[in-house]
Amino acid sequence: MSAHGSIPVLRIGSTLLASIQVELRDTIADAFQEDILQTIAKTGATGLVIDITGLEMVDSYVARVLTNTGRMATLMGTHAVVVGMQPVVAATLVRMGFRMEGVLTALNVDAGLALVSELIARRHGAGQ
Amino acid sequence: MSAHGSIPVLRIGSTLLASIQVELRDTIADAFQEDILQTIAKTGATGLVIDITGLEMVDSYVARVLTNTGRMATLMGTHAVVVGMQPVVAATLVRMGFRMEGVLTALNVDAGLALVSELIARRHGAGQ
Amino acid sequence: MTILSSENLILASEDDVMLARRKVRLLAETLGFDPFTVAAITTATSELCRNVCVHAVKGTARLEQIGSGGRTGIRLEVRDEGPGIADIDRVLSAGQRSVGSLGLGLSGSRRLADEFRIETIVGRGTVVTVVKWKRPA
Amino acid sequence: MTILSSENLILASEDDVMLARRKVRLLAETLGFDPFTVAAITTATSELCRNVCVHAVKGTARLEQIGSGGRTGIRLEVRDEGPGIADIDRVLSAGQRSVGSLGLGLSGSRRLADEFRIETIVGRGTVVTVVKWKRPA
Ligand SMILES: Nc1ncnc2c1ncn2[C@@H]1O[C@H](COP(=O)(O)OP(=O)(O)O)[C@@H](O)[C@H]1O
Ligand SMILES: Nc1ncnc2c1ncn2[C@@H]1O[C@H](COP(=O)(O)OP(=O)(O)O)[C@@H](O)[C@H]1O
Repeated sequence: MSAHGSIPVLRIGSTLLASIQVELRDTIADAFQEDILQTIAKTGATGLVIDITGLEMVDSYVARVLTNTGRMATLMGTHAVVVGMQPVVAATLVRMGFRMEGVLTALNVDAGLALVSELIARRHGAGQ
Repeated sequence: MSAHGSIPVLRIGSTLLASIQVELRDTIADAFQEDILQTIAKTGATGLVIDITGLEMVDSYVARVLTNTGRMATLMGTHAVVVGMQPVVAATLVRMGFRMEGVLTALNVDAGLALVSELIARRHGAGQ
Repeated sequence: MTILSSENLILASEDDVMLARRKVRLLAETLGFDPFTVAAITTATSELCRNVCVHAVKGTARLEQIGSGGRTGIRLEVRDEGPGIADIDRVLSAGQRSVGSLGLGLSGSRRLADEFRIETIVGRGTVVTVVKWKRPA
Repeated sequence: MTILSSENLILASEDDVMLARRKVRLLAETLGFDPFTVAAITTATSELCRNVCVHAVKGTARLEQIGSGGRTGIRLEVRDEGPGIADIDRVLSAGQRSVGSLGLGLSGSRRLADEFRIETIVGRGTVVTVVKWKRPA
């Protein structure tokens, strides 16, 4: 499955995994955001993991798109996690004054998928 | 393991413990921040405890570096806690108008390590 | 201060912005900047060049390698003849008070740069200059 | 007010800033200041001396032990011939409203000191004086 030509989106159980592997230009970032929301609605995905391991630079525009995508997914009822932020990206965003509020983060795809399934399970009262 | 020559960094399970024991000069504070982030990425550490028990003075520059390090680690997906702030340091920073927002605190290393494992466990649903 | 190399860039499209930040990254890496400093100057470049395309439609950038007292640096001057910025003080103080505020492009670039200068005249245009020095090893 | 001792310090590097705050701490401890007051004057010293190195490249400090009406105090005057501060009112009001604001050096030093004075002329330089009195036992 692919939400947007250049950003592969996999479905793993009821979770979508979007891997951003190339530098995002603004228009593609916007298209990605909208496509992902549509895919969530279409597939009924209860989890969304956005992997940005491949990004060596995230400026305030892309950071805002990512954060907002997470918030939008949350509004729709999907658990969203941004994973794999590089040290230089985290340092640059914080130094700029950016706060990625309202979105969960995890170290890598595995940790992100685990977090999402845990959140889904907890919601559905699994294990109780 | 050592993130920076003068600041020992231990690994305890999946948590990094950085003990700042000498007065930090600005350039060392910056290097410490970047080294810690790289160490998190390299080791996949899910927790970070920064121990400042040894600091008798923390000015706004160092306070900002510490707070930002915690925020950066959080963006990367790691739980960060600053521990051991001396009474005189806490009093001085608050009197200056400083707010250490976005970072958790604990009384000492033990409490900090416990808090981090609790946060990690809660995330992964341990104990259910 | 000596200018060791200089290159002029056109800024009129998203592609130009992408090219500008790639050129800046390449120069910084070639000069041996550490990864955090590379990210800082590349990100500031992205912010400033995007602003030109978004707010002034088009403009130019001059990318220079500079030297001063044994230090090596990169200077980027981004220039447009767009609408200018009326409330520059407010724009530059963004992210100081507010949590999760919008518009961190200019204020964030200032925080990322070692030196930052902005000249803007409403109705005439804007020139922003940032300098980033290579850190001593 | 009597000046009981006086020492001049050069401020041109990080090492000078470290030395200045060590000297202030030592003087405050020697005079029997309580730990909270020691931390206050040491921290203000750090802020003001760093500002000189960062914003004015270099300057000087005078560290004095002073007495007045039976009280003992420390006075630190930090002086530079740097660019001065244009928007001093805004700088001094930092951290009043703001959450997590940047730039608490000057406003914070004012809050930590018992007496605070700043003279600054754009293009000429800045002189900041802080006084901290020993608390009665
Ligand atoms: N080159 C420019 N020409 C005209 N206006 C600009 C320019 N750059 C920035 N601005 C104005 O300053 C504001 C803040 O810019 P910035 O800090 O980059 O944040 P953002 O662009 O995300 O709003 C913009 O909304 C715009 O009004
Ligand atoms: N000695 C000085 N000379 C020139 N400018 C200064 C000096 N001290 C402070 N400033 C200016 O005042 C601003 C606020 O200073 P300060 O409150 O110490 O916070 P910070 O240095 O963290 O920004 C600085 O950013 C700088 O522009």
